[in-house]
Amino acid sequence: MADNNKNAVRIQHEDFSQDEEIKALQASSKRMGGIATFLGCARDFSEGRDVSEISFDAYGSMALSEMNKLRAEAITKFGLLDARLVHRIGTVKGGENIVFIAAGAEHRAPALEACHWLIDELKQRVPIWKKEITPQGDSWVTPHP
Amino acid sequence: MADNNKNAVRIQHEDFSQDEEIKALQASSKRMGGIATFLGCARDFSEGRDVSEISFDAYGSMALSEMNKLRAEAITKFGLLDARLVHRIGTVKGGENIVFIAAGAEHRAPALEACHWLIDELKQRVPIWKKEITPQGDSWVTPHP
Amino acid sequence: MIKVLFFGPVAERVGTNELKVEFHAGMRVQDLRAQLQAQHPAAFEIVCFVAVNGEHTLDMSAALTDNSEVVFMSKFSGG
Amino acid sequence: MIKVLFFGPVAERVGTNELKVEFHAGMRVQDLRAQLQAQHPAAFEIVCFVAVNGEHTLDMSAALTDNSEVVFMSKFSGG
Repeated sequence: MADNNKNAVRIQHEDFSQDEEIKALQASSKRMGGIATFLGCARDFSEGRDVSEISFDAYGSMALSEMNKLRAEAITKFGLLDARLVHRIGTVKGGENIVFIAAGAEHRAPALEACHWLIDELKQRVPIWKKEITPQGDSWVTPHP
Repeated sequence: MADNNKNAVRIQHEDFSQDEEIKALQASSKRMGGIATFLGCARDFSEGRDVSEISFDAYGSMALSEMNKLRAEAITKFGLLDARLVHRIGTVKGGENIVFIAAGAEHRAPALEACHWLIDELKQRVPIWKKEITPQGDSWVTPHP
Repeated sequence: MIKVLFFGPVAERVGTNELKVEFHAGMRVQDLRAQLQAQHPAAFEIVCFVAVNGEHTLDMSAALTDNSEVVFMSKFSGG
Repeated sequence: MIKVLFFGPVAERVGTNELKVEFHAGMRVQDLRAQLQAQHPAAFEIVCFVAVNGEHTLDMSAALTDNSEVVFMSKFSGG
Protein backbone atom coordinates (compact mmCIF):
# COMPACT_ATOMS: atom_id res chain seq x y z
CA MET A 1 0.00 0.00 0.00
CA ALA A 2 2.60 2.53 1.12
CA ASP A 3 4.78 1.67 -1.87
CA ASN A 4 2.18 2.36 -4.55
CA ASN A 5 2.86 6.04 -4.48
CA LYS A 6 5.59 6.88 -6.96
CA ASN A 7 5.51 10.58 -6.05
CA ALA A 8 6.16 10.11 -2.35
CA VAL A 9 9.86 11.03 -2.75
CA ARG A 10 10.80 13.93 -5.00
CA ILE A 11 13.58 16.38 -5.79
CA GLN A 12 12.21 19.29 -7.75
CA HIS A 13 12.65 22.94 -8.69
CA GLU A 14 9.00 23.93 -8.14
CA ASP A 15 7.41 24.77 -4.82
CA PHE A 16 4.92 22.33 -3.28
CA SER A 17 1.64 22.57 -1.38
CA GLN A 18 1.51 21.03 2.07
CA ASP A 19 -2.24 20.56 1.80
CA GLU A 20 -1.71 18.47 -1.35
CA GLU A 21 1.12 16.45 0.19
CA ILE A 22 -0.97 15.72 3.28
CA LYS A 23 -3.96 14.75 1.15
CA ALA A 24 -1.79 12.31 -0.82
CA LEU A 25 -0.40 10.90 2.42
CA GLN A 26 -3.87 10.45 3.91
CA ALA A 27 -5.06 8.71 0.75
CA SER A 28 -2.71 5.81 1.49
CA SER A 29 -4.66 4.61 4.55
CA LYS A 30 -7.96 5.10 6.35
CA ARG A 31 -6.32 4.21 9.66
CA MET A 32 -4.05 7.26 9.86
CA GLY A 33 -4.64 9.08 13.14
CA GLY A 34 -1.49 11.19 13.37
CA ILE A 35 0.57 13.06 10.78
CA ALA A 36 3.76 14.85 11.74
CA THR A 37 5.48 17.16 9.29
CA PHE A 38 8.64 19.19 9.11
CA LEU A 39 9.06 22.12 6.77
CA GLY A 40 12.46 23.69 6.30
CA CYS A 41 12.43 27.18 4.83
CA ALA A 42 14.97 29.73 3.67
CA ARG A 43 15.63 32.35 6.31
CA ASP A 44 16.26 35.95 5.34
CA PHE A 45 18.95 36.17 7.95
CA SER A 46 21.61 33.61 8.88
CA GLU A 47 24.75 33.81 11.02
CA GLY A 48 24.36 37.56 11.33
CA ARG A 49 24.06 38.30 7.60
CA ASP A 50 21.14 39.10 5.31
CA VAL A 51 20.47 36.27 2.88
CA SER A 52 18.62 37.17 -0.30
CA GLU A 53 18.41 33.66 -1.71
CA ILE A 54 19.76 30.15 -1.43
CA SER A 55 20.92 27.99 -4.31
CA PHE A 56 21.24 24.22 -4.16
CA ASP A 57 23.51 21.76 -5.86
CA ALA A 58 22.70 18.05 -5.63
CA TYR A 59 24.05 14.69 -6.72
CA GLY A 60 20.56 14.05 -7.99
CA SER A 61 20.48 10.31 -8.64
CA MET A 62 22.10 9.42 -5.33
CA ALA A 63 20.06 12.02 -3.41
CA LEU A 64 16.83 10.50 -4.72
CA SER A 65 17.98 6.97 -3.97
CA GLU A 66 19.03 7.93 -0.41
CA MET A 67 15.70 9.66 0.18
CA ASN A 68 13.85 6.54 -1.02
CA LYS A 69 15.93 4.41 1.35
CA LEU A 70 15.19 6.79 4.23
CA ARG A 71 11.47 6.56 3.54
CA ALA A 72 11.53 2.76 3.47
CA GLU A 73 13.65 2.59 6.63
CA ALA A 74 11.36 4.98 8.50
CA ILE A 75 8.23 3.04 7.49
CA THR A 76 9.77 -0.16 8.87
CA LYS A 77 11.51 1.31 11.93
CA PHE A 78 8.53 3.31 13.21
CA GLY A 79 5.68 1.24 11.79
CA LEU A 80 4.41 4.13 9.67
CA LEU A 81 1.43 3.85 7.35
CA ASP A 82 3.19 6.14 4.87
CA ALA A 83 5.79 8.90 4.54
CA ARG A 84 6.68 11.58 1.99
CA LEU A 85 9.91 13.52 1.38
CA VAL A 86 10.26 16.48 -0.98
CA HIS A 87 13.40 18.59 -1.45
CA ARG A 88 13.69 21.61 -3.72
CA ILE A 89 16.82 22.40 -5.72
CA GLY A 90 17.77 25.34 -7.90
CA THR A 91 17.24 28.77 -6.36
CA VAL A 92 14.98 29.49 -3.41
CA LYS A 93 14.24 33.00 -2.12
CA GLY A 94 14.10 34.08 1.53
CA GLY A 95 10.97 32.77 3.24
CA GLU A 96 10.35 30.08 0.61
CA ASN A 97 10.07 26.34 1.23
CA ILE A 98 13.12 24.09 0.93
CA VAL A 99 12.32 20.66 2.31
CA PHE A 100 9.18 18.87 3.45
CA ILE A 101 8.84 15.65 5.42
CA ALA A 102 5.53 14.04 6.37
CA ALA A 103 5.09 10.87 8.41
CA GLY A 104 1.69 9.25 9.00
CA ALA A 105 0.87 6.55 11.55
CA GLU A 106 -2.11 5.20 13.46
CA HIS A 107 -1.01 7.09 16.56
CA ARG A 108 0.93 10.26 17.19
CA ALA A 109 4.16 9.08 18.85
CA PRO A 110 5.59 7.08 15.91
CA ALA A 111 4.60 9.83 13.46
CA LEU A 112 6.36 12.51 15.52
CA GLU A 113 9.45 10.40 16.17
CA ALA A 114 9.76 9.32 12.54
CA CYS A 115 9.48 12.90 11.30
CA HIS A 116 12.30 14.03 13.60
CA TRP A 117 14.45 11.04 12.61
CA LEU A 118 13.82 11.60 8.89
CA ILE A 119 14.94 15.23 8.81
CA ASP A 120 18.02 14.48 10.95
CA GLU A 121 19.00 11.55 8.70
CA LEU A 122 18.25 13.47 5.52
CA LYS A 123 20.74 16.14 6.58
CA GLN A 124 23.37 13.47 7.30
CA ARG A 125 22.91 11.21 4.32
CA VAL A 126 21.50 13.03 1.32
CA PRO A 127 24.06 14.64 -1.04
CA ILE A 128 22.68 18.15 -1.40
CA TRP A 129 24.64 21.39 -0.82
CA LYS A 130 23.35 24.85 -0.01
CA LYS A 131 24.90 28.19 -1.02
CA GLU A 132 23.75 31.44 0.57
CA ILE A 133 23.56 34.40 -1.77
CA THR A 134 24.03 37.62 0.21
CA PRO A 135 24.63 41.28 -0.72
CA GLN A 136 28.23 40.70 0.48
CA GLY A 137 28.76 37.69 -1.80
CA ASP A 138 27.98 33.99 -2.03
CA SER A 139 29.13 31.25 0.29
CA TRP A 140 28.59 27.52 0.61
CA VAL A 141 27.04 26.62 3.95
CA THR A 142 29.25 24.64 6.32
CA PRO A 143 27.00 22.40 8.36
CA HIS A 144 27.36 22.41 12.12
CA PRO A 145 28.47 19.06 13.52
CA MET B 1 5.80 39.90 17.54
CA ALA B 2 4.54 36.40 18.22
CA ASP B 3 1.68 37.80 20.27
CA ASN B 4 0.21 40.02 17.60
CA ASN B 5 -1.63 37.16 16.04
CA LYS B 6 -5.06 36.84 17.61
CA ASN B 7 -5.98 33.81 15.48
CA ALA B 8 -3.03 31.67 16.52
CA VAL B 9 -5.19 29.65 18.95
CA ARG B 10 -8.67 28.59 17.87
CA ILE B 11 -11.47 26.16 18.64
CA GLN B 12 -13.83 25.93 15.68
CA HIS B 13 -16.38 23.81 13.84
CA GLU B 14 -14.96 24.44 10.35
CA ASP B 15 -12.04 22.62 8.78
CA PHE B 16 -8.74 24.50 8.31
CA SER B 17 -6.04 24.67 5.62
CA GLN B 18 -2.53 23.75 6.63
CA ASP B 19 -1.09 25.90 3.87
CA GLU B 20 -2.91 28.92 5.33
CA GLU B 21 -1.86 28.12 8.89
CA ILE B 22 1.77 27.74 7.82
CA LYS B 23 1.64 30.97 5.84
CA ALA B 24 0.29 32.81 8.89
CA LEU B 25 3.00 31.26 11.05
CA GLN B 26 5.73 32.23 8.61
CA ALA B 27 4.42 35.80 8.46
CA SER B 28 5.41 36.28 12.11
CA SER B 29 9.16 36.16 11.41
CA LYS B 30 11.68 36.26 8.57
CA ARG B 31 14.09 34.18 10.65
CA MET B 32 12.02 31.01 10.72
CA GLY B 33 14.09 28.12 9.36
CA GLY B 34 12.13 25.15 10.69
CA ILE B 35 8.41 24.48 11.10
CA ALA B 36 7.16 21.28 12.71
CA THR B 37 3.48 20.39 12.59
CA PHE B 38 1.22 17.71 13.96
CA LEU B 39 -2.14 16.91 12.42
CA GLY B 40 -4.51 14.60 14.23
CA CYS B 41 -7.25 13.12 12.07
CA ALA B 42 -10.30 10.94 12.56
CA ARG B 43 -9.57 7.32 11.73
CA ASP B 44 -12.19 5.14 10.08
CA PHE B 45 -11.21 2.29 12.31
CA SER B 46 -10.35 2.31 16.02
CA GLU B 47 -9.93 -0.44 18.61
CA GLY B 48 -11.21 -3.03 16.12
CA ARG B 49 -14.42 -1.19 15.17
CA ASP B 50 -15.48 0.89 12.19
CA VAL B 51 -15.94 4.54 13.14
CA SER B 52 -18.18 6.61 10.90
CA GLU B 53 -17.70 9.91 12.71
CA ILE B 54 -16.44 11.53 15.87
CA SER B 55 -18.24 14.16 17.87
CA PHE B 56 -16.57 16.50 20.35
CA ASP B 57 -17.74 18.17 23.51
CA ALA B 58 -15.59 20.90 25.05
CA TYR B 59 -15.50 23.23 28.04
CA GLY B 60 -14.89 25.95 25.49
CA SER B 61 -13.72 28.91 27.57
CA MET B 62 -11.28 26.84 29.62
CA ALA B 63 -10.10 24.85 26.59
CA LEU B 64 -9.24 28.08 24.78
CA SER B 65 -7.49 29.53 27.80
CA GLU B 66 -5.47 26.31 28.34
CA MET B 67 -4.48 26.28 24.66
CA ASN B 68 -3.35 29.90 24.92
CA LYS B 69 -1.29 29.04 28.01
CA LEU B 70 0.26 26.07 26.20
CA ARG B 71 1.25 28.28 23.27
CA ALA B 72 2.86 30.87 25.55
CA GLU B 73 4.67 28.19 27.56
CA ALA B 74 6.00 26.49 24.42
CA ILE B 75 7.25 29.79 22.96
CA THR B 76 9.21 30.47 26.17
CA LYS B 77 10.35 26.92 26.90
CA PHE B 78 11.63 26.12 23.40
CA GLY B 79 12.51 29.63 22.21
CA LEU B 80 10.01 29.48 19.37
CA LEU B 81 9.42 32.35 16.98
CA ASP B 82 5.71 31.46 16.90
CA ALA B 83 3.21 28.63 17.37
CA ARG B 84 -0.38 27.91 16.35
CA LEU B 85 -2.98 25.52 17.79
CA VAL B 86 -6.35 24.74 16.19
CA HIS B 87 -8.89 22.20 17.48
CA ARG B 88 -12.17 21.35 15.80
CA ILE B 89 -15.34 20.61 17.75
CA GLY B 90 -18.78 19.46 16.63
CA THR B 91 -18.84 16.46 14.31
CA VAL B 92 -15.89 15.24 12.26
CA LYS B 93 -16.14 12.44 9.68
CA GLY B 94 -13.63 9.63 9.17
CA GLY B 95 -10.45 10.91 7.53
CA GLU B 96 -11.14 14.53 8.43
CA ASN B 97 -8.88 16.84 10.42
CA ILE B 98 -9.30 17.20 14.19
CA VAL B 99 -6.35 19.08 15.63
CA PHE B 100 -3.42 21.00 14.21
CA ILE B 101 -0.27 22.19 15.95
CA ALA B 102 2.48 24.19 14.27
CA ALA B 103 5.72 25.34 15.90
CA GLY B 104 8.23 27.60 14.14
CA ALA B 105 11.80 28.30 15.21
CA GLU B 106 15.09 29.43 13.72
CA HIS B 107 16.35 25.85 13.69
CA ARG B 108 14.69 22.46 13.45
CA ALA B 109 15.30 20.85 16.86
CA PRO B 110 13.27 23.30 19.00
CA ALA B 111 10.44 23.30 16.43
CA LEU B 112 10.23 19.49 16.42
CA GLU B 113 10.51 19.16 20.20
CA ALA B 114 7.95 21.88 20.85
CA CYS B 115 5.46 20.31 18.45
CA HIS B 116 5.73 16.95 20.21
CA TRP B 117 5.42 18.60 23.64
CA LEU B 118 2.42 20.68 22.58
CA ILE B 119 0.29 17.78 21.36
CA ASP B 120 1.17 15.67 24.41
CA GLU B 121 0.29 18.53 26.77
CA LEU B 122 -2.86 19.42 24.86
CA LYS B 123 -4.15 15.90 25.36
CA GLN B 124 -3.38 16.11 29.09
CA ARG B 125 -4.59 19.59 29.86
CA VAL B 126 -7.28 20.76 27.47
CA PRO B 127 -10.90 19.92 28.45
CA ILE B 128 -12.21 18.35 25.25
CA TRP B 129 -13.95 14.96 24.99
CA LYS B 130 -14.33 12.70 21.98
CA LYS B 131 -17.23 10.35 21.20
CA GLU B 132 -16.93 7.72 18.48
CA ILE B 133 -20.06 7.14 16.42
CA THR B 134 -20.08 3.59 15.06
CA PRO B 135 -22.67 1.39 13.35
CA GLN B 136 -22.85 -0.50 16.68
CA GLY B 137 -23.56 2.64 18.70
CA ASP B 138 -21.80 5.64 20.24
CA SER B 139 -19.16 5.64 22.93
CA TRP B 140 -17.03 8.20 24.69
CA VAL B 141 -13.35 7.55 24.20
CA THR B 142 -11.42 6.53 27.29
CA PRO B 143 -7.89 7.85 26.93
CA HIS B 144 -5.01 5.45 27.45
CA PRO B 145 -2.88 6.43 30.44
CA MET C 1 -25.77 29.94 43.78
CA ILE C 2 -22.96 27.79 42.46
CA LYS C 3 -23.13 27.01 38.76
CA VAL C 4 -22.00 23.41 38.15
CA LEU C 5 -21.19 22.31 34.59
CA PHE C 6 -20.71 18.84 33.12
CA PHE C 7 -19.30 17.83 29.75
CA GLY C 8 -18.96 14.72 27.62
CA PRO C 9 -19.27 11.38 29.41
CA VAL C 10 -19.91 13.00 32.82
CA ALA C 11 -22.80 15.07 31.41
CA GLU C 12 -24.22 11.92 29.85
CA ARG C 13 -24.19 10.10 33.20
CA VAL C 14 -25.60 13.07 35.15
CA GLY C 15 -28.24 13.55 32.48
CA THR C 16 -27.66 17.29 32.13
CA ASN C 17 -24.97 19.83 31.30
CA GLU C 18 -25.70 22.23 34.12
CA LEU C 19 -26.98 22.27 37.70
CA LYS C 20 -27.45 25.10 40.20
CA VAL C 21 -26.48 24.37 43.79
CA GLU C 22 -27.36 26.62 46.73
CA PHE C 23 -24.26 28.41 48.06
CA HIS C 24 -23.66 28.47 51.82
CA ALA C 25 -20.94 30.30 53.75
CA GLY C 26 -17.79 28.23 54.25
CA MET C 27 -18.67 25.85 51.41
CA ARG C 28 -15.57 24.03 50.13
CA VAL C 29 -15.01 22.19 46.83
CA GLN C 30 -15.15 18.86 48.66
CA ASP C 31 -18.55 19.71 50.20
CA LEU C 32 -20.01 20.40 46.77
CA ARG C 33 -18.40 17.28 45.40
CA ALA C 34 -19.76 15.07 48.21
CA GLN C 35 -23.27 16.42 47.77
CA LEU C 36 -23.31 15.85 44.00
CA GLN C 37 -21.54 12.49 44.22
CA ALA C 38 -24.30 11.20 46.52
CA GLN C 39 -26.89 12.18 43.89
CA HIS C 40 -24.93 11.01 40.81
CA PRO C 41 -22.59 8.21 41.90
CA ALA C 42 -22.09 6.74 38.39
CA ALA C 43 -21.04 10.11 36.98
CA PHE C 44 -18.53 10.73 39.76
CA GLU C 45 -16.88 7.33 39.21
CA ILE C 46 -15.21 8.83 36.15
CA VAL C 47 -14.53 12.35 37.50
CA CYS C 48 -10.77 13.02 37.60
CA PHE C 49 -10.42 16.80 37.49
CA VAL C 50 -12.15 19.81 38.97
CA ALA C 51 -12.05 23.34 37.58
CA VAL C 52 -13.15 26.37 39.54
CA ASN C 53 -13.83 29.47 37.47
CA GLY C 54 -11.99 27.97 34.51
CA GLU C 55 -8.81 26.95 36.36
CA HIS C 56 -7.64 23.44 37.25
CA THR C 57 -7.97 23.00 41.02
CA LEU C 58 -6.24 20.30 43.05
CA ASP C 59 -7.05 21.67 46.52
CA MET C 60 -10.39 20.12 47.45
CA SER C 61 -10.45 22.06 50.71
CA ALA C 62 -10.42 25.42 48.90
CA ALA C 63 -13.33 27.67 49.86
CA LEU C 64 -15.89 28.49 47.17
CA THR C 65 -17.36 31.94 46.73
CA ASP C 66 -20.92 32.63 45.69
CA ASN C 67 -21.56 32.57 41.91
CA SER C 68 -18.54 30.38 41.25
CA GLU C 69 -18.52 28.12 38.19
CA VAL C 70 -17.40 24.60 39.10
CA VAL C 71 -16.81 21.81 36.59
CA PHE C 72 -16.31 18.13 37.44
CA MET C 73 -14.50 16.52 34.54
CA SER C 74 -13.48 13.04 33.36
CA LYS C 75 -10.14 12.41 31.65
CA PHE C 76 -9.76 14.51 28.51
CA SER C 77 -9.75 12.83 25.11
CA GLY C 78 -9.23 15.72 22.72
CA GLY C 79 -6.58 15.90 20.05
CA MET D 1 37.86 5.50 -17.88
CA ILE D 2 36.65 6.49 -14.41
CA LYS D 3 34.06 9.27 -14.35
CA VAL D 4 34.71 11.55 -11.39
CA LEU D 5 32.00 14.02 -10.34
CA PHE D 6 32.13 17.02 -8.02
CA PHE D 7 29.29 19.04 -6.52
CA GLY D 8 28.82 22.25 -4.56
CA PRO D 9 31.87 23.61 -2.73
CA VAL D 10 34.16 20.81 -3.97
CA ALA D 11 33.23 21.51 -7.60
CA GLU D 12 33.90 25.20 -7.01
CA ARG D 13 37.40 24.44 -5.68
CA VAL D 14 38.23 21.92 -8.43
CA GLY D 15 36.89 24.34 -11.03
CA THR D 16 34.73 21.74 -12.78
CA ASN D 17 31.87 19.30 -12.15
CA GLU D 18 33.40 16.36 -13.96
CA LEU D 19 36.78 14.81 -14.76
CA LYS D 20 37.75 11.64 -16.63
CA VAL D 21 40.59 9.61 -15.15
CA GLU D 22 42.34 6.75 -16.95
CA PHE D 23 41.42 3.38 -15.44
CA HIS D 24 44.20 0.87 -14.71
CA ALA D 25 43.90 -2.69 -13.46
CA GLY D 26 43.98 -2.96 -9.65
CA MET D 27 43.05 0.69 -9.17
CA ARG D 28 41.60 1.29 -5.70
CA VAL D 29 39.52 4.21 -4.40
CA GLN D 30 42.52 5.48 -2.43
CA ASP D 31 44.72 5.52 -5.57
CA LEU D 32 42.21 7.69 -7.40
CA ARG D 33 41.86 9.90 -4.35
CA ALA D 34 45.63 10.36 -3.96
CA GLN D 35 46.05 11.25 -7.62
CA LEU D 36 43.25 13.86 -7.58
CA GLN D 37 44.23 15.22 -4.18
CA ALA D 38 47.72 16.00 -5.48
CA GLN D 39 46.18 17.99 -8.35
CA HIS D 40 43.44 19.71 -6.31
CA PRO D 41 44.65 19.97 -2.70
CA ALA D 42 42.28 22.79 -1.68
CA ALA D 43 39.23 20.85 -2.90
CA PHE D 44 40.22 17.70 -1.04
CA GLU D 45 40.66 19.60 2.24
CA ILE D 46 36.87 19.62 2.51
CA VAL D 47 36.15 16.14 1.10
CA CYS D 48 34.47 13.95 3.75
CA PHE D 49 32.58 11.28 1.80
CA VAL D 50 33.11 9.13 -1.27
CA ALA D 51 30.38 7.51 -3.35
CA VAL D 52 31.09 4.79 -5.89
CA ASN D 53 28.29 4.19 -8.40
CA GLY D 54 25.85 6.11 -6.23
CA GLU D 55 26.55 4.32 -2.95
CA HIS D 56 28.36 5.66 0.12
CA THR D 57 31.75 3.93 0.39
CA LEU D 58 33.89 3.81 3.50
CA ASP D 59 36.41 1.22 2.30
CA MET D 60 39.17 3.22 0.59
CA SER D 61 40.96 0.02 -0.38
CA ALA D 62 38.00 -1.23 -2.45
CA ALA D 63 38.94 -2.02 -6.07
CA LEU D 64 37.41 0.14 -8.79
CA THR D 65 36.08 -1.30 -12.03
CA ASP D 66 36.33 0.42 -15.40
CA ASN D 67 33.56 2.94 -16.15
CA SER D 68 32.79 3.48 -12.47
CA GLU D 69 31.31 6.79 -11.33
CA VAL D 70 33.16 8.15 -8.30
CA VAL D 71 32.12 11.24 -6.37
CA PHE D 72 34.23 13.02 -3.73
CA MET D 73 31.87 15.00 -1.52
CA SER D 74 32.08 17.61 1.25
CA LYS D 75 29.67 17.54 4.20
CA PHE D 76 26.08 17.79 3.07
CA SER D 77 24.06 20.89 3.83
CA GLY D 78 20.65 20.09 2.39
CA GLY D 79 17.39 20.34 4.24
